[in-house]
Amino acid sequence: MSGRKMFEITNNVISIQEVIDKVVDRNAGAINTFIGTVREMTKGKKTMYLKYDAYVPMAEKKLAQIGEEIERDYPDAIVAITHRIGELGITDVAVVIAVSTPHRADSYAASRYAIERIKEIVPIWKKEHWEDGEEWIGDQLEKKAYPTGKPEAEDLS
Amino acid sequence: MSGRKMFEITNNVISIQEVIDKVVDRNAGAINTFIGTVREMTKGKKTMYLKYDAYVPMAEKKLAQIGEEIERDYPDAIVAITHRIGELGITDVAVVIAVSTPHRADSYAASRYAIERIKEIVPIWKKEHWEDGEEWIGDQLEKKAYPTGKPEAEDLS
Amino acid sequence: MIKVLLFADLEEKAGKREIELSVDSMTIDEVRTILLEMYPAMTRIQNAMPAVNEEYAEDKDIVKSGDTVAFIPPVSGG
Amino acid sequence: MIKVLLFADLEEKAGKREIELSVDSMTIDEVRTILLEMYPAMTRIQNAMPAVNEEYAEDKDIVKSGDTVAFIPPVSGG
Repeated sequence: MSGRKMFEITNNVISIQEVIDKVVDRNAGAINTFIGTVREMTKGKKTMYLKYDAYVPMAEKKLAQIGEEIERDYPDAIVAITHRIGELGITDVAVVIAVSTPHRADSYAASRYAIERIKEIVPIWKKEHWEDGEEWIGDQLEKKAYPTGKPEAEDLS
Repeated sequence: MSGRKMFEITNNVISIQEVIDKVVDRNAGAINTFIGTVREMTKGKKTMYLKYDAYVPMAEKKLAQIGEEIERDYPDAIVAITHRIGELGITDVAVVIAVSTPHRADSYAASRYAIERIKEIVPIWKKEHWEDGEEWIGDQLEKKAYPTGKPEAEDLS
Repeated sequence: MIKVLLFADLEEKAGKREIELSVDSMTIDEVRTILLEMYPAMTRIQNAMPAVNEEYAEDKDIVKSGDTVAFIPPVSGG
Repeated sequence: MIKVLLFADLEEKAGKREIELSVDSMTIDEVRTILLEMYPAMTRIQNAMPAVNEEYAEDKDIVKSGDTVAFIPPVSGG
Protein backbone atom coordinates (compact mmCIF):
# COMPACT_ATOMS: atom_id res chain seq x y z
CA MET A 1 0.00 0.00 0.00
CA SER A 2 3.03 2.28 0.05
CA GLY A 3 2.58 5.47 -1.91
CA ARG A 4 -1.18 5.18 -1.96
CA LYS A 5 -3.24 7.54 0.12
CA MET A 6 -5.83 5.44 1.94
CA PHE A 7 -7.84 8.40 3.31
CA GLU A 8 -8.30 11.26 0.94
CA ILE A 9 -10.28 14.42 0.26
CA THR A 10 -10.21 15.29 -3.43
CA ASN A 11 -11.51 17.93 -5.80
CA ASN A 12 -11.60 15.41 -8.64
CA VAL A 13 -14.00 12.74 -9.87
CA ILE A 14 -13.47 9.61 -7.74
CA SER A 15 -12.38 6.42 -9.49
CA ILE A 16 -14.29 3.70 -7.63
CA GLN A 17 -11.95 1.03 -8.98
CA GLU A 18 -8.91 2.88 -7.64
CA VAL A 19 -10.36 3.00 -4.13
CA ILE A 20 -11.21 -0.72 -4.32
CA ASP A 21 -7.71 -1.54 -5.60
CA LYS A 22 -6.25 -0.06 -2.41
CA VAL A 23 -7.89 -2.76 -0.24
CA VAL A 24 -7.39 -5.83 -2.45
CA ASP A 25 -5.53 -8.44 -0.42
CA ARG A 26 -4.62 -12.12 -0.77
CA ASN A 27 -6.34 -12.85 2.53
CA ALA A 28 -9.52 -10.96 1.69
CA GLY A 29 -12.53 -12.92 0.52
CA ALA A 30 -14.89 -9.96 0.68
CA ILE A 31 -14.81 -6.30 -0.25
CA ASN A 32 -17.74 -4.13 0.70
CA THR A 33 -17.99 -0.79 -1.05
CA PHE A 34 -20.30 2.03 -0.13
CA ILE A 35 -20.83 4.75 -2.71
CA GLY A 36 -22.66 7.89 -1.72
CA THR A 37 -24.27 9.61 -4.71
CA VAL A 38 -26.12 12.88 -5.13
CA ARG A 39 -29.87 12.20 -5.05
CA GLU A 40 -32.28 14.47 -6.88
CA MET A 41 -35.25 14.47 -4.49
CA THR A 42 -34.92 14.93 -0.72
CA LYS A 43 -38.06 15.42 1.35
CA GLY A 44 -39.99 16.51 -1.72
CA LYS A 45 -37.46 19.17 -2.71
CA LYS A 46 -35.57 18.96 -5.97
CA THR A 47 -31.82 19.39 -5.69
CA MET A 48 -30.15 21.11 -8.67
CA TYR A 49 -26.60 20.46 -7.48
CA LEU A 50 -24.58 20.26 -4.27
CA LYS A 51 -21.45 21.91 -3.12
CA TYR A 52 -19.24 20.10 -0.63
CA ASP A 53 -16.57 21.80 1.41
CA ALA A 54 -14.19 20.41 4.03
CA TYR A 55 -11.54 21.32 6.54
CA VAL A 56 -9.22 19.20 4.44
CA PRO A 57 -6.28 18.32 6.71
CA MET A 58 -8.54 17.59 9.70
CA ALA A 59 -11.02 15.67 7.53
CA GLU A 60 -8.25 13.40 6.25
CA LYS A 61 -7.06 12.86 9.84
CA LYS A 62 -10.59 11.95 10.94
CA LEU A 63 -11.04 9.54 8.00
CA ALA A 64 -7.77 7.91 9.07
CA GLN A 65 -9.07 7.73 12.64
CA ILE A 66 -12.16 5.88 11.39
CA GLY A 67 -9.85 3.45 9.60
CA GLU A 68 -7.92 2.89 12.84
CA GLU A 69 -11.14 2.32 14.78
CA ILE A 70 -12.17 -0.33 12.23
CA GLU A 71 -8.78 -2.03 12.21
CA ARG A 72 -8.90 -2.16 16.01
CA ASP A 73 -12.29 -3.93 15.93
CA TYR A 74 -11.52 -6.02 12.83
CA PRO A 75 -7.75 -6.63 12.83
CA ASP A 76 -7.74 -8.18 9.33
CA ALA A 77 -9.72 -5.35 7.73
CA ILE A 78 -8.16 -2.96 5.22
CA VAL A 79 -9.99 0.35 4.76
CA ALA A 80 -9.79 3.10 2.14
CA ILE A 81 -12.05 6.16 1.95
CA THR A 82 -12.13 8.99 -0.58
CA HIS A 83 -14.52 11.94 -0.27
CA ARG A 84 -14.96 14.46 -3.03
CA ILE A 85 -15.50 18.19 -2.46
CA GLY A 86 -16.55 20.99 -4.81
CA GLU A 87 -19.63 21.15 -7.01
CA LEU A 88 -21.45 17.84 -7.68
CA GLY A 89 -24.41 17.14 -9.94
CA ILE A 90 -27.18 14.57 -9.59
CA THR A 91 -25.81 10.95 -9.57
CA ASP A 92 -22.23 12.18 -9.03
CA VAL A 93 -20.21 10.16 -6.52
CA ALA A 94 -19.49 12.08 -3.30
CA VAL A 95 -17.84 9.34 -1.23
CA VAL A 96 -16.42 5.86 -1.73
CA ILE A 97 -15.68 3.55 1.19
CA ALA A 98 -13.97 0.22 0.52
CA VAL A 99 -13.36 -2.37 3.23
CA SER A 100 -11.78 -5.77 2.63
CA THR A 101 -11.96 -8.57 5.20
CA PRO A 102 -11.41 -12.33 5.12
CA HIS A 103 -15.14 -13.02 5.61
CA ARG A 104 -18.14 -11.14 4.32
CA ALA A 105 -20.04 -10.30 7.53
CA ASP A 106 -17.19 -8.12 8.80
CA SER A 107 -16.93 -6.23 5.49
CA TYR A 108 -20.57 -5.14 5.76
CA ALA A 109 -20.35 -4.20 9.44
CA ALA A 110 -17.13 -2.24 9.04
CA SER A 111 -18.33 -0.40 5.92
CA ARG A 112 -21.55 0.58 7.65
CA TYR A 113 -19.61 1.78 10.67
CA ALA A 114 -17.44 3.94 8.42
CA ILE A 115 -20.31 5.82 6.77
CA GLU A 116 -22.04 6.43 10.11
CA ARG A 117 -18.79 7.76 11.62
CA ILE A 118 -18.18 10.01 8.61
CA LYS A 119 -21.53 11.63 9.31
CA GLU A 120 -20.56 12.11 12.96
CA ILE A 121 -16.97 13.31 13.11
CA VAL A 122 -15.50 14.25 9.72
CA PRO A 123 -15.50 18.02 9.04
CA ILE A 124 -17.22 18.01 5.65
CA TRP A 125 -20.29 20.07 4.81
CA LYS A 126 -22.69 20.08 1.94
CA LYS A 127 -24.70 22.99 0.61
CA GLU A 128 -27.91 22.09 -1.19
CA HIS A 129 -28.85 24.22 -4.18
CA TRP A 130 -32.56 24.09 -5.00
CA GLU A 131 -34.53 25.95 -7.63
CA ASP A 132 -35.64 28.45 -4.99
CA GLY A 133 -32.66 28.74 -2.69
CA GLU A 134 -29.64 27.18 -1.09
CA GLU A 135 -28.61 26.13 2.38
CA TRP A 136 -25.76 24.51 4.25
CA ILE A 137 -27.04 21.16 5.49
CA GLY A 138 -26.25 20.19 9.05
CA ASP A 139 -26.93 23.70 10.24
CA GLN A 140 -30.48 22.89 9.28
CA LEU A 141 -30.56 19.63 11.22
CA GLU A 142 -32.06 17.88 8.20
CA LYS A 143 -29.98 14.94 9.32
CA LYS A 144 -28.94 13.41 12.62
CA ALA A 145 -26.71 15.98 14.27
CA TYR A 146 -24.58 15.38 17.31
CA PRO A 147 -27.16 14.35 19.91
CA THR A 148 -25.69 16.87 22.35
CA GLY A 149 -24.98 19.45 19.69
CA LYS A 150 -21.39 18.31 19.45
CA PRO A 151 -19.44 15.04 19.20
CA GLU A 152 -19.42 12.96 22.36
CA ALA A 153 -16.28 12.65 24.49
CA GLU A 154 -15.32 9.37 22.81
CA ASP A 155 -15.46 11.08 19.42
CA LEU A 156 -12.84 13.59 20.35
CA SER A 157 -9.69 11.50 20.42
CA MET B 1 -31.59 -0.05 -18.20
CA SER B 2 -32.74 -1.46 -21.53
CA GLY B 3 -30.21 -3.64 -23.28
CA ARG B 4 -28.22 -4.24 -20.13
CA LYS B 5 -28.28 -7.62 -18.51
CA MET B 6 -28.88 -7.05 -14.79
CA PHE B 7 -28.26 -10.68 -13.73
CA GLU B 8 -25.43 -12.39 -15.47
CA ILE B 9 -23.12 -15.39 -15.38
CA THR B 10 -19.95 -14.70 -17.33
CA ASN B 11 -16.72 -16.43 -18.30
CA ASN B 12 -14.93 -13.09 -18.43
CA VAL B 13 -13.26 -10.77 -15.95
CA ILE B 14 -15.98 -8.69 -14.26
CA SER B 15 -15.83 -4.91 -14.62
CA ILE B 16 -16.96 -3.65 -11.21
CA GLN B 17 -17.71 -0.22 -12.65
CA GLU B 18 -19.99 -1.71 -15.32
CA VAL B 19 -22.07 -3.51 -12.68
CA ILE B 20 -22.31 -0.32 -10.62
CA ASP B 21 -23.30 1.71 -13.69
CA LYS B 22 -26.36 -0.53 -14.12
CA VAL B 23 -27.86 0.65 -10.81
CA VAL B 24 -27.02 4.37 -10.94
CA ASP B 25 -30.25 6.32 -10.58
CA ARG B 26 -31.27 9.94 -10.02
CA ASN B 27 -33.23 8.91 -6.95
CA ALA B 28 -30.44 6.83 -5.44
CA GLY B 29 -28.34 8.36 -2.70
CA ALA B 30 -26.55 5.13 -1.85
CA ILE B 31 -25.00 2.26 -3.76
CA ASN B 32 -23.74 -0.71 -1.81
CA THR B 33 -21.41 -3.05 -3.65
CA PHE B 34 -20.32 -6.46 -2.48
CA ILE B 35 -17.31 -7.98 -4.21
CA GLY B 36 -16.43 -11.59 -3.52
CA THR B 37 -12.75 -12.30 -4.14
CA VAL B 38 -10.69 -15.48 -4.08
CA ARG B 39 -8.93 -15.76 -0.72
CA GLU B 40 -5.64 -17.60 -0.40
CA MET B 41 -6.03 -19.22 3.04
CA THR B 42 -9.17 -21.04 4.19
CA LYS B 43 -9.09 -22.98 7.44
CA GLY B 44 -5.31 -23.19 7.29
CA LYS B 45 -5.24 -24.60 3.76
CA LYS B 46 -3.61 -22.71 0.91
CA THR B 47 -5.72 -22.35 -2.21
CA MET B 48 -3.78 -22.35 -5.51
CA TYR B 49 -6.78 -21.43 -7.65
CA LEU B 50 -10.52 -22.04 -7.87
CA LYS B 51 -12.74 -23.28 -10.60
CA TYR B 52 -16.37 -22.12 -10.65
CA ASP B 53 -19.06 -23.85 -12.64
CA ALA B 54 -22.77 -23.09 -12.96
CA TYR B 55 -26.03 -24.30 -14.42
CA VAL B 56 -26.03 -21.06 -16.37
CA PRO B 57 -29.64 -20.50 -17.46
CA MET B 58 -31.05 -21.54 -14.08
CA ALA B 59 -28.39 -19.53 -12.21
CA GLU B 60 -29.33 -16.38 -14.13
CA LYS B 61 -33.01 -17.03 -13.36
CA LYS B 62 -32.24 -17.46 -9.66
CA LEU B 63 -30.16 -14.26 -9.59
CA ALA B 64 -33.13 -12.47 -11.18
CA GLN B 65 -35.41 -14.02 -8.54
CA ILE B 66 -33.16 -12.57 -5.82
CA GLY B 67 -33.48 -9.19 -7.52
CA GLU B 68 -37.27 -9.52 -7.50
CA GLU B 69 -37.28 -10.51 -3.83
CA ILE B 70 -35.25 -7.38 -3.01
CA GLU B 71 -37.42 -5.08 -5.13
CA ARG B 72 -40.49 -6.51 -3.38
CA ASP B 73 -39.03 -5.66 0.05
CA TYR B 74 -37.38 -2.39 -1.07
CA PRO B 75 -39.51 -0.99 -3.90
CA ASP B 76 -37.00 1.75 -4.78
CA ALA B 77 -34.01 -0.59 -4.95
CA ILE B 78 -32.23 -1.38 -8.22
CA VAL B 79 -30.14 -4.55 -8.20
CA ALA B 80 -27.48 -5.93 -10.55
CA ILE B 81 -25.44 -9.09 -9.98
CA THR B 82 -22.67 -10.64 -12.09
CA HIS B 83 -21.00 -13.93 -11.18
CA ARG B 84 -17.95 -15.19 -12.97
CA ILE B 85 -17.28 -18.85 -13.74
CA GLY B 86 -14.17 -20.68 -14.96
CA GLU B 87 -10.71 -20.64 -13.42
CA LEU B 88 -9.94 -17.84 -10.94
CA GLY B 89 -6.69 -17.01 -9.18
CA ILE B 90 -6.11 -15.48 -5.75
CA THR B 91 -7.66 -11.95 -5.45
CA ASP B 92 -9.72 -12.45 -8.64
CA VAL B 93 -13.29 -11.17 -8.44
CA ALA B 94 -15.88 -13.98 -8.42
CA VAL B 95 -19.05 -11.99 -7.83
CA VAL B 96 -20.17 -8.37 -7.84
CA ILE B 97 -23.48 -7.29 -6.31
CA ALA B 98 -24.59 -3.66 -6.68
CA VAL B 99 -27.73 -2.28 -5.03
CA SER B 100 -28.84 1.34 -5.23
CA THR B 101 -31.48 2.78 -2.90
CA PRO B 102 -32.56 6.29 -1.92
CA HIS B 103 -31.15 5.87 1.61
CA ARG B 104 -28.09 4.02 2.79
CA ALA B 105 -29.50 1.58 5.35
CA ASP B 106 -31.55 -0.22 2.70
CA SER B 107 -28.57 -0.54 0.36
CA TYR B 108 -26.62 -2.43 3.02
CA ALA B 109 -29.52 -4.68 4.02
CA ALA B 110 -30.45 -5.55 0.45
CA SER B 111 -26.86 -6.22 -0.61
CA ARG B 112 -26.34 -8.50 2.38
CA TYR B 113 -29.57 -10.33 1.59
CA ALA B 114 -28.38 -10.88 -1.98
CA ILE B 115 -25.09 -12.55 -1.07
CA GLU B 116 -26.77 -14.81 1.51
CA ARG B 117 -29.41 -15.84 -1.03
CA ILE B 118 -26.77 -16.52 -3.68
CA LYS B 119 -25.20 -19.00 -1.29
CA GLU B 120 -28.57 -20.65 -0.73
CA ILE B 121 -30.33 -20.95 -4.07
CA VAL B 122 -28.12 -20.12 -7.06
CA PRO B 123 -26.71 -23.21 -8.83
CA ILE B 124 -23.03 -22.27 -8.86
CA TRP B 125 -20.27 -24.47 -7.49
CA LYS B 126 -16.64 -23.92 -6.75
CA LYS B 127 -13.83 -26.41 -6.80
CA GLU B 128 -10.86 -25.63 -4.59
CA HIS B 129 -7.45 -26.57 -5.89
CA TRP B 130 -4.84 -26.99 -3.14
CA GLU B 131 -1.22 -28.06 -3.38
CA ASP B 132 -2.23 -31.58 -2.35
CA GLY B 133 -5.62 -32.05 -3.94
CA GLU B 134 -8.87 -30.61 -5.11
CA GLU B 135 -12.51 -30.81 -4.09
CA TRP B 136 -15.91 -29.44 -5.00
CA ILE B 137 -17.00 -27.23 -2.11
CA GLY B 138 -20.53 -27.59 -0.86
CA ASP B 139 -20.35 -31.34 -1.23
CA GLN B 140 -17.85 -31.04 1.58
CA LEU B 141 -20.14 -28.96 3.78
CA GLU B 142 -17.25 -26.56 4.47
CA LYS B 143 -19.92 -23.90 4.39
CA LYS B 144 -23.52 -23.56 5.52
CA ALA B 145 -25.47 -26.05 3.45
CA TYR B 146 -29.22 -26.26 3.19
CA PRO B 147 -30.19 -27.01 6.81
CA THR B 148 -32.38 -29.87 5.63
CA GLY B 149 -30.00 -30.93 2.89
CA LYS B 150 -31.96 -28.95 0.31
CA PRO B 151 -33.52 -25.50 -0.07
CA GLU B 152 -36.56 -24.89 2.10
CA ALA B 153 -40.04 -24.71 0.59
CA GLU B 154 -39.91 -20.92 0.38
CA ASP B 155 -36.68 -21.15 -1.61
CA LEU B 156 -38.26 -23.16 -4.35
CA SER B 157 -40.46 -20.62 -6.05
CA MET C 1 -36.99 -39.03 -23.57
CA ILE C 2 -35.96 -37.17 -20.41
CA LYS C 3 -32.77 -35.11 -20.28
CA VAL C 4 -30.74 -35.29 -17.06
CA LEU C 5 -28.12 -32.69 -16.09
CA LEU C 6 -25.38 -33.37 -13.55
CA PHE C 7 -22.99 -30.87 -12.00
CA ALA C 8 -19.83 -30.63 -9.91
CA ASP C 9 -19.00 -33.89 -8.15
CA LEU C 10 -21.96 -35.65 -9.79
CA GLU C 11 -20.74 -34.69 -13.26
CA GLU C 12 -17.27 -36.01 -12.44
CA LYS C 13 -18.63 -39.32 -11.15
CA ALA C 14 -20.72 -39.80 -14.31
CA GLY C 15 -17.95 -38.56 -16.59
CA LYS C 16 -20.46 -36.36 -18.37
CA ARG C 17 -22.85 -33.51 -17.71
CA GLU C 18 -25.80 -34.67 -19.79
CA ILE C 19 -27.59 -38.03 -19.94
CA GLU C 20 -30.71 -38.99 -21.88
CA LEU C 21 -33.16 -41.49 -20.42
CA SER C 22 -35.50 -43.18 -22.91
CA VAL C 23 -38.59 -43.11 -20.75
CA ASP C 24 -41.95 -41.37 -21.06
CA SER C 25 -42.72 -40.48 -17.46
CA MET C 26 -41.45 -41.21 -13.94
CA THR C 27 -40.95 -39.54 -10.57
CA ILE C 28 -37.74 -37.69 -9.84
CA ASP C 29 -37.07 -40.27 -7.14
CA GLU C 30 -37.17 -42.95 -9.80
CA VAL C 31 -34.77 -40.97 -12.00
CA ARG C 32 -32.38 -40.74 -9.08
CA THR C 33 -32.57 -44.49 -8.48
CA ILE C 34 -31.79 -45.22 -12.13
CA LEU C 35 -28.79 -42.88 -12.03
CA LEU C 36 -27.45 -44.51 -8.88
CA GLU C 37 -27.73 -47.91 -10.56
CA MET C 38 -25.85 -46.58 -13.60
CA TYR C 39 -23.19 -44.80 -11.48
CA PRO C 40 -22.89 -46.40 -8.03
CA ALA C 41 -20.13 -43.93 -7.06
CA MET C 42 -22.53 -41.02 -7.45
CA THR C 43 -23.67 -41.32 -3.83
CA ARG C 44 -23.92 -37.55 -3.37
CA ILE C 45 -26.89 -37.43 -5.68
CA GLN C 46 -28.80 -38.26 -2.48
CA ASN C 47 -28.03 -34.75 -1.20
CA ALA C 48 -28.72 -33.04 -4.50
CA MET C 49 -31.82 -30.92 -4.96
CA PRO C 50 -33.80 -31.69 -8.11
CA ALA C 51 -34.82 -29.02 -10.61
CA VAL C 52 -37.17 -29.49 -13.52
CA ASN C 53 -36.88 -27.14 -16.49
CA GLU C 54 -34.72 -24.75 -14.45
CA GLU C 55 -36.96 -24.54 -11.37
CA TYR C 56 -36.50 -26.38 -8.07
CA ALA C 57 -38.82 -29.38 -7.74
CA GLU C 58 -39.75 -32.14 -5.29
CA ASP C 59 -38.62 -35.77 -5.34
CA LYS C 60 -42.20 -36.96 -5.75
CA ASP C 61 -42.83 -34.75 -8.81
CA ILE C 62 -43.37 -36.55 -12.11
CA VAL C 63 -41.21 -35.68 -15.12
CA LYS C 64 -42.27 -36.39 -18.67
CA SER C 65 -40.59 -36.84 -22.01
CA GLY C 66 -39.18 -33.47 -23.09
CA ASP C 67 -38.44 -32.33 -19.55
CA THR C 68 -34.95 -31.54 -18.30
CA VAL C 69 -34.15 -32.79 -14.79
CA ALA C 70 -31.09 -31.29 -13.10
CA PHE C 71 -29.52 -32.51 -9.88
CA ILE C 72 -28.16 -29.54 -7.94
CA PRO C 73 -25.55 -30.40 -5.30
CA PRO C 74 -25.29 -27.98 -2.35
CA VAL C 75 -24.24 -24.74 -3.99
CA SER C 76 -21.04 -22.80 -3.25
CA GLY C 77 -21.13 -19.63 -5.32
CA GLY C 78 -20.43 -16.13 -4.05
CA MET D 1 -1.55 35.53 17.39
CA ILE D 2 -4.26 32.90 17.19
CA LYS D 3 -5.57 31.74 13.83
CA VAL D 4 -9.33 31.10 13.60
CA LEU D 5 -10.94 28.99 10.85
CA LEU D 6 -14.62 29.24 9.95
CA PHE D 7 -16.61 26.92 7.67
CA ALA D 8 -19.94 26.61 5.88
CA ASP D 9 -22.55 29.01 7.23
CA LEU D 10 -20.03 30.55 9.64
CA GLU D 11 -17.64 31.33 6.79
CA GLU D 12 -20.44 32.97 4.82
CA LYS D 13 -21.50 35.12 7.77
CA ALA D 14 -17.92 36.29 8.34
CA GLY D 15 -17.26 36.69 4.63
CA LYS D 16 -13.97 34.87 5.07
CA ARG D 17 -12.60 31.52 6.18
CA GLU D 18 -9.59 32.72 8.17
CA ILE D 19 -9.27 35.35 10.87
CA GLU D 20 -6.25 36.26 12.99
CA LEU D 21 -6.70 37.37 16.60
CA SER D 22 -3.81 39.31 18.12
CA VAL D 23 -3.92 37.70 21.53
CA ASP D 24 -1.50 35.50 23.43
CA SER D 25 -3.82 33.15 25.25
CA MET D 26 -7.54 32.73 25.99
CA THR D 27 -10.17 30.03 26.35
CA ILE D 28 -12.08 28.82 23.31
CA ASP D 29 -15.21 30.22 24.91
CA GLU D 30 -13.58 33.63 24.92
CA VAL D 31 -12.60 33.27 21.25
CA ARG D 32 -16.22 32.44 20.43
CA THR D 33 -17.44 35.52 22.33
CA ILE D 34 -15.04 37.78 20.44
CA LEU D 35 -16.19 36.34 17.10
CA LEU D 36 -19.85 36.89 17.99
CA GLU D 37 -19.07 40.50 18.82
CA MET D 38 -17.29 40.91 15.47
CA TYR D 39 -20.04 39.11 13.51
CA PRO D 40 -23.38 39.27 15.35
CA ALA D 41 -25.08 37.29 12.53
CA MET D 42 -22.83 34.32 13.20
CA THR D 43 -25.26 32.89 15.77
CA ARG D 44 -24.68 29.31 14.70
CA ILE D 45 -21.18 29.41 16.10
CA GLN D 46 -22.96 28.47 19.35
CA ASN D 47 -23.64 25.02 17.85
CA ALA D 48 -20.18 24.63 16.36
CA MET D 49 -17.69 22.21 17.87
CA PRO D 50 -14.24 23.70 18.44
CA ALA D 51 -11.06 22.06 17.20
CA VAL D 52 -7.53 23.08 18.07
CA ASN D 53 -4.72 22.21 15.66
CA GLU D 54 -7.00 19.75 13.81
CA GLU D 55 -8.30 17.87 16.87
CA TYR D 56 -11.65 18.34 18.59
CA ALA D 57 -11.35 20.34 21.80
CA GLU D 58 -13.49 21.63 24.66
CA ASP D 59 -14.84 25.13 25.18
CA LYS D 60 -12.89 25.55 28.39
CA ASP D 61 -9.55 24.63 26.76
CA ILE D 62 -6.97 27.41 26.48
CA VAL D 63 -5.44 28.32 23.14
CA LYS D 64 -2.14 30.09 22.77
CA SER D 65 -0.40 32.16 20.17
CA GLY D 66 0.49 29.91 17.24
CA ASP D 67 -2.55 27.67 17.68
CA THR D 68 -5.25 27.27 15.05
CA VAL D 69 -8.83 27.19 16.37
CA ALA D 70 -11.50 25.90 14.00
CA PHE D 71 -15.24 26.08 14.55
CA ILE D 72 -16.90 22.97 13.09
CA PRO D 73 -20.64 23.30 12.39
CA PRO D 74 -22.64 20.06 12.48
CA VAL D 75 -21.12 18.02 9.65
CA SER D 76 -22.96 16.74 6.59
CA GLY D 77 -20.51 14.69 4.55
CA GLY D 78 -21.13 11.26 3.16
